[in-house]
Amino acid sequence: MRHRAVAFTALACALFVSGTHAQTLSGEYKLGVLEPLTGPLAFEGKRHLEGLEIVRDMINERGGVMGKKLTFALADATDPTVAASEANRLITREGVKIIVGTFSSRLCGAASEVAARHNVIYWETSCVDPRFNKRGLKTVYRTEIDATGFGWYNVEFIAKHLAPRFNLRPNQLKIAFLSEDSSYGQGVTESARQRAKQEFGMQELATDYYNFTTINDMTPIVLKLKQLNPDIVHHIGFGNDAVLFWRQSKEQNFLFKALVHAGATGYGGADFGKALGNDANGVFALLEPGPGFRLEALRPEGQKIERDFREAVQKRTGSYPLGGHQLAGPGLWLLKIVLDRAGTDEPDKFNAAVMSLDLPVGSTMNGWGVKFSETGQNANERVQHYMLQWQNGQLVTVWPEEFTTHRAKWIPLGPWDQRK
Amino acid sequence: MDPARPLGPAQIDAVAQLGVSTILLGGIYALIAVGLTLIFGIMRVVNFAHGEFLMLGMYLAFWSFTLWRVDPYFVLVVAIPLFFVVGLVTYVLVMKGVITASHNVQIFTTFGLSILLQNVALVAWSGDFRFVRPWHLSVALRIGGTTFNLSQVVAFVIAVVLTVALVAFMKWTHTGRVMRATAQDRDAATLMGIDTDRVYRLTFAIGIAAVGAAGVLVAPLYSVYPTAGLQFVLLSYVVVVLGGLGDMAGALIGSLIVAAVEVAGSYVFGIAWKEIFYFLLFILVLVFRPAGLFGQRGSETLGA
Amino acid sequence: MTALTRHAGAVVLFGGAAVVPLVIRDAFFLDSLVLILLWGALSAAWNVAGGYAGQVSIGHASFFGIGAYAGALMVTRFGKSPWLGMLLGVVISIGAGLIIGFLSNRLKGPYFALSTIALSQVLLIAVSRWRGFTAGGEGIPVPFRPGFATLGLGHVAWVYMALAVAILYYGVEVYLEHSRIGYQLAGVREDEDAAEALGIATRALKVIAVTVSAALTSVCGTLWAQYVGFVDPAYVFSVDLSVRFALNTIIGGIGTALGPYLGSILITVLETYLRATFAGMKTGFTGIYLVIYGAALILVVRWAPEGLTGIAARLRARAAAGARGARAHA
Amino acid sequence: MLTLEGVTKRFGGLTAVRAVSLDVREHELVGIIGPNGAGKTTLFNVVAGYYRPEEGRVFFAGSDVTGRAPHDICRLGLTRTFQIVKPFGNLSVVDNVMIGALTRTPGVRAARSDAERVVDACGLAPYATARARALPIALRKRLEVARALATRPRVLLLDEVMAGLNPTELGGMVDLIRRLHAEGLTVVVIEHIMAAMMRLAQRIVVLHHGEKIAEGTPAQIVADRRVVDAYLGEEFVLAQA
Amino acid sequence: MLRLEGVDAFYGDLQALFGVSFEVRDKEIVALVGANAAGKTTSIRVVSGLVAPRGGHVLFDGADLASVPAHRRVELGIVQVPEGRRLFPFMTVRENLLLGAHTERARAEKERTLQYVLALFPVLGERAGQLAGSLSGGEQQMCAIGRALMARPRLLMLDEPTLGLAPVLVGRIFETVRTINADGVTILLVEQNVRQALTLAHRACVLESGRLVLSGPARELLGDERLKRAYLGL
Repeated sequence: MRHRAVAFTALACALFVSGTHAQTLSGEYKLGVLEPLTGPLAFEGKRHLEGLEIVRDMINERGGVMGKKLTFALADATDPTVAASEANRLITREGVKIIVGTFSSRLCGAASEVAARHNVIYWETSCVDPRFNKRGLKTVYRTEIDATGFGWYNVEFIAKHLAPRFNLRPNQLKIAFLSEDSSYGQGVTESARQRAKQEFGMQELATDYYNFTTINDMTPIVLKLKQLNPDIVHHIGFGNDAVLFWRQSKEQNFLFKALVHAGATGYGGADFGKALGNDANGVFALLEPGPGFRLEALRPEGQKIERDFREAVQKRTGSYPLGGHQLAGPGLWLLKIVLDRAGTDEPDKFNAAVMSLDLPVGSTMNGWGVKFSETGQNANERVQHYMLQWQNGQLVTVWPEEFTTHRAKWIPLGPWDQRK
Repeated sequence: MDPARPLGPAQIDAVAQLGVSTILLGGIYALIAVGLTLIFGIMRVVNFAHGEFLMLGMYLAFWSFTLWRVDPYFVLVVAIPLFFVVGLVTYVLVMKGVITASHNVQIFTTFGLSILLQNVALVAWSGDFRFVRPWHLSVALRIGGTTFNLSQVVAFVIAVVLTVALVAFMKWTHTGRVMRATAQDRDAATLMGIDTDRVYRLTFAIGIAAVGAAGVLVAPLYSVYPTAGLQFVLLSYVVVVLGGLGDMAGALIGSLIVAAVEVAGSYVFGIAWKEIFYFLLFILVLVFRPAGLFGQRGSETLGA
Repeated sequence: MTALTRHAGAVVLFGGAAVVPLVIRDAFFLDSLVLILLWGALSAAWNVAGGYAGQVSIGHASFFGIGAYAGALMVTRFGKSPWLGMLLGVVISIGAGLIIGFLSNRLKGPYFALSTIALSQVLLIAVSRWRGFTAGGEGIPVPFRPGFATLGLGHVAWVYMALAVAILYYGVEVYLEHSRIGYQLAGVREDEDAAEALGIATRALKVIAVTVSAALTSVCGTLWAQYVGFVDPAYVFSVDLSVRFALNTIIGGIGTALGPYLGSILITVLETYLRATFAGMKTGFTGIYLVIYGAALILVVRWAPEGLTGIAARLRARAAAGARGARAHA
Repeated sequence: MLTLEGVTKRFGGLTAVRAVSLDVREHELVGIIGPNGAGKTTLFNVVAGYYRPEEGRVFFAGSDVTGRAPHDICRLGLTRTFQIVKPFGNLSVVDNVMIGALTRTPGVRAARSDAERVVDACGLAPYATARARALPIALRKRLEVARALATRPRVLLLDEVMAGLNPTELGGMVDLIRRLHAEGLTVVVIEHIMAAMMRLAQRIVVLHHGEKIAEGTPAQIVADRRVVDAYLGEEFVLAQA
Repeated sequence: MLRLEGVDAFYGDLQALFGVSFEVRDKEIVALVGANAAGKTTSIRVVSGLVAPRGGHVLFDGADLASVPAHRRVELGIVQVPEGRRLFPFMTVRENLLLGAHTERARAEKERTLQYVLALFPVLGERAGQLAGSLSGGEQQMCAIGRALMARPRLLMLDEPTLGLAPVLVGRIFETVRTINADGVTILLVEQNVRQALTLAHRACVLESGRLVLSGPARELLGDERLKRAYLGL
């Protein structure tokens, strides 16, 4: 109750404070932060912001950036228009030279365009649109892999890890693609389809997209897939749709050998486990490292920062880092590394610092390495991703095996009642 | 393998299961739409905030379950009177002022209400997806080759009970007759000594109580988040128009039709196009049978 | 009354918008100005159907989306100028406008409004699913290529572009107020039966108004896509956008030439200010601005349904009455 | 000029107009009377194209206009007014009339001067800039006539333009209609106020229960027992006798 | 029982009544006659509360009705059968009748009143399950009167009950009105069927252009030349 009162007082005060603030104070470095905090993407935007705040505090405990305390100028990006407009505000009103954002592909495209036109650095920590870095924008960078990377890893896992354990060759695998129709789901699915078909000759049985906000019953698609009898269901879910598909697959006794997902939404979110408990057992989700992850597999400097990051997240949220945290926070950490090295946010020098960065896999948070391409995209192979699996209420790291103490179970998935 | 190939036992099971799914899904739609058809039918008010009351009902179920482990079915006992009061308050604060205003004013007022409630929920409870997991959600009943989810069966049964109760209420109680009479001729109702303002207040409160109850019941089946109501509100209008204004039994049948179109369309053409089917159906019905598939011709223009 | 005094509000508004970029170079300010003018123009486009012809649509995002996609696809798929896309968008929107126009002759009040929403939802799904051509849910990043032919403009140029469209649309509305078709539309809006009795082909006229409205909306959609640089179906066909077009107009004054622009100023400024104030505060409070926005909406629609221009007219009338009274006393 | 041949219009089970035939000659002033619910307004709606009759045909100026759209019929030269006046409430008087004028005169400027002339002729000049909805009923009725006149009809159908007027206003309206007739217009008037009708009409048609029960000069009509019967009832006539 | 004192009433800016005064005494049948738009309907709408007078008073049992909203007047026993019946078309005859018994007083005696109404109009019993909208004009009028009777009126106001009815039905309706009156209900009747109205009523008031021009015992007005003038404008 007291909390509320304080909050409302703060709110009341804020009403009287004008929107503009003084330019960067000496001793502080202000970063523009753009995340969807309202509207349908709010739930994930909040998580990303949390990750950013956690790492910001870590940075400040470790000497800040360029010797200055890091602060945020925060803006809400509900839709593309607002994202672009708020990017403008951050740049001209808040005077930021770097914007960090924006989680969703529909937002990052518009916001980065604005930043580039102002010759302001745009540091993207998550949006996965493969076209993001192919627009020839000089000041735009992305630390996370793109959808092609997600698709690449998923198919890699299916072909290299699952197929042998099924005693099948990759080209014998029958795979069904199902996905929500956002830019993320479609991007990942299409790149996975392409690699599965072209590189491994897997047999695609079906591809179906749906709008996750209007999906109320998955039974028809479950029945359809059941008749097609796939080995693998590649399903990019967003929220409730993942829970619905899994629950109704169980109800219909739809048996397949594995379900693979990518990203922190849907099957990759904590909510999935909360919703289904032990029924969730067996689902794979491509993510950043989770429990079971062997810190020792990282390089010494990577071990230390990863451990610190986990502790910080634990302290703030009381749990293991979630996907959103793990994209936004480590992305910000890389920005600190670059800024400290460049000593300035002047775009050319900043760019030189980015390009000169060459850290091997395992040297920073999530076990990532760094090697940016000319287009400002961190190399897919440096941004190590991990396959996690739901095991008894937890998403644990199961692949690549050298990074984890846990092993993938239920391969192939047995009958529904025998996945305990 | 084509799902439309000659019928084998597996296909027969699939078709039976699709039928079951249609009925269960239709039950959910009916549950949500029955309050809307009451409000739209009697008051002729387009309530775009209908989905938000559903969302509030879902949150009630969520918090009761999370904080006190109360099963949604017990929450229902509290939810109905609670949402009845919520409806009364909303009527007095918001709807009363626009009941005689133009449709535009009503549409945009309730739209404002929808934005307001969504964001109150966002501020109060954050945008996280929440889940309610009562034991009965994971119980699947099997009959022949078909499967029934217990929660959905209960939701369907309650939908039918609620619809039947409302139909009975409207048909055989004096208050129900008064409500219908007011919808058909407000002045004539006044001449019978009916306080029409009170009728509208009551109608709105019952409608909101129904949708609040629906929210509690569907909370386990779907996830709970501030914009959870959006996906049902347009759909509810499809159902209401199909069933005929203010016709509860029509709404139940309309729900089954929408569900059938959705389920069959998803199965045959792919889940991707399901909205197209029912929105086109909606436009066709609007154009060719504005009184609904079962409504009496001309009833949609009364009191409008 | 001279033309200048009759359009004093517009002169101040558009004149101010024309002068501002000469003085202020703040990109955020200019961006807000572009958005005010663009949303204003879109609302003006909506006004042709919703205000002047009395056909209140909540599906105008359909035409906005058609315009946006036509421009973006013309650039990305065919490597042609977005201006060509704008033209194509207009042609397609006219087709879609004819459908809505047809519905406007069959349906009344809320039924018409609901049918327009349904149409925009059908388009949303269609564009989302036609991945091979529209890129589906991934949306289309629109490349920025400097130049007028490619609509790659700087902020100042965008202000003048948006201003030109705004003035043009204002001109369309002024024309609608003072032309034959405009008077006839006013008749249709006020009383369809009476208009019919006076020899006005009401049904055809409504279809024309809705179609023109659709075409104007589509033009702005193309411009918006080139300005913001990213088109995705979930946004451009959203009900929220449709409501925004209507809302600016209703709050500003429905069926008036200046109303949409006044409404756009009020809503855009209010929204931007509230967002800037609350978004930066604390994670949990970001929704507050929308709570206030929603509440404001209810209050305005409820208490001042005739909008800002209506309030202004009332005040002016009162002032004039006061002045007359004063003269009478003197 | 205007000919009805056996026009019948039904609503569900109710026959509102039954086999009515009527012939209005050029430059005639015809009155249609009858008690409430006699089918007078329905007849107008059929003639002006708002209803399509189940049986019978309507000819205007030599061509069959049965089932044509109202605006087409207006453009051919037949304009009607409404019993419940339908002014364009938010527009000024002159704008109201101008919308009528624009049907014949495409130019706005020319239409405006046409409208001003009509407004003047109908005695509405002092109210030209007033909003229509702010006018008292008598002036709104006058506006209804003015607006119809502005379409330059050859035949004008007036539906109860005198109902609800006080005696002075009524006199003004009678004068106006007489003048219009004198200027060469063909006029058909529905009216309840018999006094006015007696002074106006050259010929009166009486409808009762949707049927034409009498037709003749005012003097003939007043003397017609069927008419007095329809209005006042049989025993009234007997009691007088 | 009912007294109007100098009532002025308007529809918007149209004045419909000019200082109208008249009285209806207990157990009486009073006919309001006059040409169309003479102010008859307005007069009874003022009494039932659908139109608020701008001047003058409406007294019922000596109490001013000014502050009593329309729906409360029914409780006092003032019940109007509106012009054009105004039945609830998508409800059955039985439902329409039962709706009449809305006030507490009426509901207590619902069954008894229903028996009375069905005895008065046996055809309503036969049509009980039929939608009111599907009845013939005469049956609709009976239903409307029956519905009003269900409210246990003390003063029953009938607005043009014979409008559009075949002559044989007109007689039936007037017979019924007489019966209802004989059973103790005071009647205020608006009628354009002057002859029958005057035959039926005890007293009559003649309105012309919103003014009361003539009143007196009904029989005396029958055949009065002034009445003919009011109608035919001679």
